[in-house]
Amino acid sequence: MKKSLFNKFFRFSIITGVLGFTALSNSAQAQSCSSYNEAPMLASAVASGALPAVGDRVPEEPLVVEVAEQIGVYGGTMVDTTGGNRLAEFRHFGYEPLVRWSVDGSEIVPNVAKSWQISDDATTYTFQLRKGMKWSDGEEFTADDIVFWWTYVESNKDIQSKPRGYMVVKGEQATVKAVDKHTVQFSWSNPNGLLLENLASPYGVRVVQFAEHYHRQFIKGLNPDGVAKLMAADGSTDYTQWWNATVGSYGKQSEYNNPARPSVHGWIPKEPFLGKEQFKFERNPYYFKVDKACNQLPYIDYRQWVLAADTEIQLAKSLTGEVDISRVNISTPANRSVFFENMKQGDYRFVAADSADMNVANFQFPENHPDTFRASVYRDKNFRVGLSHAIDREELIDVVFLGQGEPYQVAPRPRSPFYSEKMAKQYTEYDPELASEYLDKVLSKKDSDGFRLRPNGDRFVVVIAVNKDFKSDWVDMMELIKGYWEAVGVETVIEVLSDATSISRRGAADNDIGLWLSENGAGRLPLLAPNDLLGADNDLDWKKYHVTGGKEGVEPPANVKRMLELIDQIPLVAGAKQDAVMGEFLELVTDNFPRIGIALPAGNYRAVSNRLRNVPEPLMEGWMYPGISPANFSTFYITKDKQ
Amino acid sequence: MSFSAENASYGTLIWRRFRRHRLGFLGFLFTIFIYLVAAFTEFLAPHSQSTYKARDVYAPPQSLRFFVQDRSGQEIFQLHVLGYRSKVDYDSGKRTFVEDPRKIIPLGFWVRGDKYDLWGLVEFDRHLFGPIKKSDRVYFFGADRLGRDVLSRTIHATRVSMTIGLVGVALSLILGIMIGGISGFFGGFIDLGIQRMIEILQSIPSIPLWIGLAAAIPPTAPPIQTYFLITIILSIIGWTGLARVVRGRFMALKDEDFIKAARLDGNRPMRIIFKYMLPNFLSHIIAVVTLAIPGMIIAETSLSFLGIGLRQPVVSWGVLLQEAQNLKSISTAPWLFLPGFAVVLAVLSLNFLGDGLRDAGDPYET
Amino acid sequence: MLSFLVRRLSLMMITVFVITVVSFFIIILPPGDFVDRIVLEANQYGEVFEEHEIADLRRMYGLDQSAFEQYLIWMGNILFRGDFGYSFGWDVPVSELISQRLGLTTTLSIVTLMFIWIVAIPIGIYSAVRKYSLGDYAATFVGFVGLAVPNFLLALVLLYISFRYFGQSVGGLFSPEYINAPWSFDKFLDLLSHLWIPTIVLGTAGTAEVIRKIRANLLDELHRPYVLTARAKGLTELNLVIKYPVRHSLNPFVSDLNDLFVKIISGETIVAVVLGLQTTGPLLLQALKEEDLYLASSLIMFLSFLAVLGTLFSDLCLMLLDPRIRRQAREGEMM
Amino acid sequence: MRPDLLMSVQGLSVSFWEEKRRLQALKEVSFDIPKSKTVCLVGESGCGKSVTARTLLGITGANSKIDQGTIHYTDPSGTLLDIAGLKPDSRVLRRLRGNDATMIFQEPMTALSSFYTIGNQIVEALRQHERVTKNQARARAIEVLEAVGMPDPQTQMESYTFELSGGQRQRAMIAMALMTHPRLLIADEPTTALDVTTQAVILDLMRTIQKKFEMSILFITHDLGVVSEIADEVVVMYLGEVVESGPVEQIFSNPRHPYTRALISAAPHYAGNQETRLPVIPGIVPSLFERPTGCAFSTRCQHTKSELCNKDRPPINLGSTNVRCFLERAGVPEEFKKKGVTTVSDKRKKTESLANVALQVESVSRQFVKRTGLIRRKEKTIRAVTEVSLEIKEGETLGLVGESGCGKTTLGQTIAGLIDPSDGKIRLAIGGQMREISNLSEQERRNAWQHIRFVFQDPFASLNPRMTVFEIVSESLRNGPSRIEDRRLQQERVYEVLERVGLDPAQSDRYPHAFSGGQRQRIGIARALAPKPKIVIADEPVSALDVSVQAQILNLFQDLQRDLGLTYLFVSHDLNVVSNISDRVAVMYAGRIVEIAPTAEIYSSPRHPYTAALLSAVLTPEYTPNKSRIEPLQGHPPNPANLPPGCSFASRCAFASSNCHQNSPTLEFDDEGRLVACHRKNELTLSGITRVSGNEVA
Repeated sequence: MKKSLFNKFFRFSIITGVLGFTALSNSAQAQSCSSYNEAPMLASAVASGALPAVGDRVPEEPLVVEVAEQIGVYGGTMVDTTGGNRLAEFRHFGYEPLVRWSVDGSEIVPNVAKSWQISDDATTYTFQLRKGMKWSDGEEFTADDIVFWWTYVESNKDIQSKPRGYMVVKGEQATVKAVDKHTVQFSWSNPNGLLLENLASPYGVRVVQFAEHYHRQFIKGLNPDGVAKLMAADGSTDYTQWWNATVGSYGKQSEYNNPARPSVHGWIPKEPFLGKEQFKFERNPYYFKVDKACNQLPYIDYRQWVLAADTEIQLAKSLTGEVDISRVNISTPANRSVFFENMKQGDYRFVAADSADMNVANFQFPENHPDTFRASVYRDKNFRVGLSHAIDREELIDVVFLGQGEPYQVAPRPRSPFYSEKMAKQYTEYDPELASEYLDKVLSKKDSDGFRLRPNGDRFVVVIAVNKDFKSDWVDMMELIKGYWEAVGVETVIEVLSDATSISRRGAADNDIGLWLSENGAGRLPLLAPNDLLGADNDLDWKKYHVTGGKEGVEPPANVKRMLELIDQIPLVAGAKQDAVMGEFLELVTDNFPRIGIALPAGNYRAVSNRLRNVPEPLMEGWMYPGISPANFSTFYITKDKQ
Repeated sequence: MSFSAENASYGTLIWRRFRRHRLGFLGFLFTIFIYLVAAFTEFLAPHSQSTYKARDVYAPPQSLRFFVQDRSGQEIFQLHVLGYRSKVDYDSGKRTFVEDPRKIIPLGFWVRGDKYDLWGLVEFDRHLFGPIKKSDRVYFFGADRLGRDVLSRTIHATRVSMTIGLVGVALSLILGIMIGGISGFFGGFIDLGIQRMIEILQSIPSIPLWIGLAAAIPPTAPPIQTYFLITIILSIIGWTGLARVVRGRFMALKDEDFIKAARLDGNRPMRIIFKYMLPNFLSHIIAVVTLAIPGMIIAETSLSFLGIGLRQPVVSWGVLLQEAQNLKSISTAPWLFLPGFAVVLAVLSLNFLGDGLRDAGDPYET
Repeated sequence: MLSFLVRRLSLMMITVFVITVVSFFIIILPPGDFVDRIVLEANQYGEVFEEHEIADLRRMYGLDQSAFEQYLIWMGNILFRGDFGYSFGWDVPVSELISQRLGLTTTLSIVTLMFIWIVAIPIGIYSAVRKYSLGDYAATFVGFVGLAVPNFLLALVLLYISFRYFGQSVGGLFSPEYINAPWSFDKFLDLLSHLWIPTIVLGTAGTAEVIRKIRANLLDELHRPYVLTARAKGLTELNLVIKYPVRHSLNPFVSDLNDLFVKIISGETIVAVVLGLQTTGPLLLQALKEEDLYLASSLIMFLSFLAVLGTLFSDLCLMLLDPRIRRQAREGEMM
Repeated sequence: MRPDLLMSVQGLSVSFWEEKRRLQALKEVSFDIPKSKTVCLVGESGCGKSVTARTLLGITGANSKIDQGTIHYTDPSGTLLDIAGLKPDSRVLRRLRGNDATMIFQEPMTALSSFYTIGNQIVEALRQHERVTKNQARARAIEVLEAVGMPDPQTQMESYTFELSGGQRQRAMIAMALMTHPRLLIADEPTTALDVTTQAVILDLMRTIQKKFEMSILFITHDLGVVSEIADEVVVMYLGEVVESGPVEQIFSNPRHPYTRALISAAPHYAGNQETRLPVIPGIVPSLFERPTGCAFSTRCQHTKSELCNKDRPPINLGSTNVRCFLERAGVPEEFKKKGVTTVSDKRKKTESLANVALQVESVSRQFVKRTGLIRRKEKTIRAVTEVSLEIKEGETLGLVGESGCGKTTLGQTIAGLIDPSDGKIRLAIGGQMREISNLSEQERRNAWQHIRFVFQDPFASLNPRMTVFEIVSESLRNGPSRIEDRRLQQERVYEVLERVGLDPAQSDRYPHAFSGGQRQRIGIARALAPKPKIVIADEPVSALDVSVQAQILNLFQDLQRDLGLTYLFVSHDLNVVSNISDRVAVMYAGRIVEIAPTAEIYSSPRHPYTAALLSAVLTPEYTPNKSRIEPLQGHPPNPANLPPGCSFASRCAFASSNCHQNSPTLEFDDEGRLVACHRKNELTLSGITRVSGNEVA
């Protein structure tokens, strides 16, 4: 068993090891085009000379993108809804990082960078950019733009106090330099084993979002007088506030709001849109991607967003077919029936969308709970195993998840290179008697109603807080689980919270068993958040001990100590070494069984309008894999008759 | 004008007038009925509020049938419903239900079912009406997303919803009478101040108030405490109207001759308030209060809609409607809206009752 | 008269000011602040903020200051610069967000008010004049049913019917092609065609109330001596009822107008959320839920200003309607 | 129909439906309205006067029905109509109503809408019936307003009711009724709500316009004084029936029906001798649901012959008057044969001399301050009572008269302690000592209150509907130094006092609503008497009561004083009532007492011009042909918020000199030792009630 797991990791590490070279050969293909086609809507601008010819707009080595179905046709408007503020959905057009996830999330492939090299010790990353690639205003995109970003934005204390963690290794900030006009190099003195994964995540997008020629004017250090004037015009006194409101770095909506801002995205706004009820983006004539038939992408002329904050309105708009791809939050198993009912009228189809998550939810046990007896119970693996066996996962999946999914623990998904059957399936069979046996080892005393007691004779009660605003089906799930657990003598109280009230519970030391998401289970994603496999998120005592080297916190048991060390190891190594570390870590986790899982998420889908083609199936949902944006929106097209 | 019974007290006269107000009286009967249901929920509901059956998720309502064939093929009287055969179809996202004529679920009165503590006192397992076999389920209002009986849940919710109105109004009333009374009795600057305060409270849109206050409820509060806090929130907003009414009445009564006479009889202010003033606008207040209860019930549903009302596992009509408040329910399980009829019925009854009481309130008016 | 207006307006300002203070502190009453909200929201879709990023955000939004300071800054900017602050959630100045939506809210509220009047006043009059007739009972019953059905339920059902059976585009007060179009007659017509559902939903409860009020008031007035006088003059019953008792009975109704208006504005929030209308309601709800401090405060300020304005309006109407009140106002005897 | 008649009502019966019960309001009512004459409908409330009037115009409402009878009427074109046969909303009747026959009402304040200018409402009356332009209608309205003596009609067209005085409102109302040159004017108690002086003006006006417009007037009133003043023909109604009708002189000089006689004799009036006890009609008008069989009046008639009157309805007896009574068949009593009506039955016995002062009011003033303006800084002082001083001796009755708004009620309530005086002192004789009772602490005041008690005007509003009679009366026995703790003794006292005021103690567990107005006023009196007070302040205690009941209560007041040695301050606007009960009378005007004197002196020789004016306007229930008319007092009292300098009465006074307009006179003794507040008190000779009734007082 142990061996096979290792084998798998080994095989996978070979593939990743040669990734860089694969990318190189990928870009070579593009040379075969002698000329490019462009969207008809641009023709007149080109004819009038307002726009250079397509050959001058596309880089010398454009990214050739595979289409999911067939070569598309130009034109049309794709419609989406937006919740308004906090535009997480702008991933849907804004996923253009230096390197990106492949559509199925299994590997990292070139995007803005056409190729890269990683030093053997994983301390130096060198990226080759595309010659002749242009910003949306026609200026050339060069390595200096990335250096500019690093120097004046990401590590600029006027804008943020520290750069994002993946650019910092053991407290050392990256050195970013332009090797030549089209080569940029990131380096540290220690290895940064997860840089590529981070660059492909939503946090990587920021690297290619600042055009030096344009953004210089907003940097206080480079243009003090100009900035002062601009701020005065806006009536601002605080530079940070002003920057974030008018320019915006990562996470601020303002970064998309300015039509004058150069960008590398497929579609760009033509006017400020924040706060508007409906707005449109237009194709970027300088977009750097083409299809195999030498057509400049994207196919679709316009992207339109309609404000719909309420989920029922979003749903209604999808049901009427106003929207081309239903949003993730309404595309739930529960809503499948209503989508199905209205399918004819709405003229859409279901496209399966795999989750990248490990589980629908997990229970985490605060093993350092201030109540020492409670802590001792939670540290006892028998307790966790007992509770796990007590859950009738089949019934639960049937009732709450419409029969979709399979009993599963918190473990990498089946298609992930880190998958292990033992880790995924242990203790999932429903067996109340076995459960009682395990629990008897921890809490043997029971009262007349069959509830387990503390040594002092009080009932042992577990409290599970559920945020109904976040996952309403968790409330339903908990109602069933309460029944299961009480059937084996563990009294369970459900505390239903809202978004507002759950905030006050965050990080409280006396929080009881936690219930939260299990994300990052697909492909190599488990590497990015190994912490999520340990005990309770809020339970910081062991981690504190580990981080401070024993000055603070509580000394963890040996196996936990080892796991924490391994977590630290993962980003510091690369390739096969990294996989080996991960392998050892996962085995320890499997053995320790710190979290209880419920089921592997399944049955997700999106309702996609029938006029929208080239949508790959299955799509994939996730955050570090910022589903569904790696699905190549630029290759989507709208059938000619429905434009 | 003459009166048929000269010894009749004021209350008797009101009752007599009220009896003649047909809609009001009908409302009265229904209100009593609803509060009786609230008192005996566990007994009246065929199932408990949380009993679920996985196979019956979203089972549509069953209809009551009367005759079955016995072995000889003869029709005999037996109340029953037909059980379902169900099948999950992933593509349509639905469980389809077909009545199975062979699955006869006999029903009866005074049957054994889920155990409950009647008023927290006696453990009991009899139900007024339900399946004779304890393991059977009957869904006159269909089943919800966990396979729970909507009818039973509606009946269980009656208690919370109806008492929340009552308690909320009672709280508003206490506040309203105290503050309105102070305002009206003392007048002057106190009155001016209180009037301004009321004006300000009434000008603030109620939703921010609700949200602000509801979010301040500690999440650890047990359901019963949450329930009371919610009623307090409702009454914090509700008292202003009552206070105005009370103040108006106080102001008007203060100048009445019989109040002056009471002062001349040497009565102290407190006695004047409680012996003279309060009884004289009590009937009016009762009417206003009755009319305020439906407002509270609706407000409770609104709070639930906003997601700041009562929380599961407490069931109220608001909670049930909030669960149903989505397109999926309308489109594929419309029976989830049946609790809405309970709301409509209750609100209608209370309104008619209040109207009748108000009309009857002053027996000297012709 | 002028002194009356000056007096009223200054009182209004004080009221609105007090409301801003009260509401500001109500908004920050719930635990946590805007940054907590976005961190939570981010966590929910898997995003994790680093500690320093959270601190940066808090500093950027000025949330590291005390509530009192935050209020003073906000109020100060309004008073001295006419600047209502910046919406955290939307990343745009509050004034930009509010301006258009406030217009829609006002329009919707006024149209609803009109609807209520147009429907309720004739029915109320009919119910009073034909007391205890079949029509009276029917009107009362239908009115009460309107009162009894929770708004959000009615809104959802109408929404479903409109898109399922009439194929109408869902959400919003304009068809997509008119949303960003400049105002035109066609746009106005388009607005009207979208207004009917929210108007009906918002209007039902109010209609029942107004019917009841008008009926009760009118029943009182129908037996007043001046009605007899008018009858003795030989006026036809219809003319007489409309000229005298109806006009008299409007008085208490008009003085309650503002309550109705405030109720509509409050009720509008829920209806707009369900129907996806871009009015102030959903904006406010969202702002409150995520503690978008300045947006929520400014919205409440504007809405309560509207409400107070409504009071003034109803008082002015009352003056227009009732010469006695007009005289009191002229002589400065009225608050 | 006779050609001299405008309208003839024959056998008219009208019934109402009330809460599913049928209620006969009119029973076979017959009378005629001759052309250009005034017909008075007289009777107590509930006798069907107003119903009769409204039936004539078809405005009785949807729940009424004409059961039988005819109302014949010749319209201007000469067609004979039967109004009783027309539908109320028929065009014919509507064209008649408000056009050919118009109506004015008792209370112009409520009978006119306060929402429209009076001009609007007057013009409407014309434009409803004639096609005229707005301007024409306006011109005509101004013309008519001028004719009814409205000052400055141009401007007043734009006023609202609340901006006019009571007299002006009634003028406007009359003007409205005259717009269409009606041939019949129905006036429903048009002067009842007015002060005496205004009443005189309005009656005068109605006489004038009747001549000018050659109208018939159907005048409804309960006041026989008014009848004697204005009627040509009189129709006496009782319980929906006409009991007697005939020419005015016959009705007064030779009434044939016991009810008519009783009404005339029960009306109090000054007859040169105040020590009179009024003859009374026992009981009250029964409810329409309890109409007696036989003669309607039989239950209250002193001459009822049970075998006769209780069985059959008496037929109409024609004669000098038409009367519905069996008396003439049964034998007319002796007194009926005398001319006129005996008004005094029993001499009042005054006890010993009036020596000790019971109450002293020294220079009491009361102002109310109203704040107005932008920041409530402007103050408006309403001077309700100004520097009033008076004394009442033990066992004495001081009558306090004046027109509405003169401050008499405020004064009464101030003395009673309901209102604090702004200035001055009030002393009460307690235990032989004068003790100040103003400005006391709450506790002390509660103690003082048992010595000085108050009887309210409105017998309905002054009793707590939620308490039984026993509770109401015993309330004062619970408090104060002489409270009775023992429940038995308390009950004894309550029963005693109830018996004393003529109520059955057995009914003391009933609620006020079970009693009639008169009985309720008795309860109010019992409540006042319960703690054995020395002084009773009665604020208009009989003004809300019918004539017959009023007499009962006035007699009760007199009996109580005689038996218990009470001291009264009797506040009233009705000089007839005051004359009947008072030993002395104080006349108030604009917050001040202008004259104080023994009753006989004040009535026969007033010293203040205002007193004289008041007296001249007093109407007595006697018919005197060719009465000498005194010019009625014009204008109205000054606004207490804005009193003119000098004598407040100067603006209306026929004798005012320039001094009067500058200096305010004080209440001082004149040369004859009379207390008068007038600069010219020693120069004027004024006349009081000099007319001596043709029917000598027994």
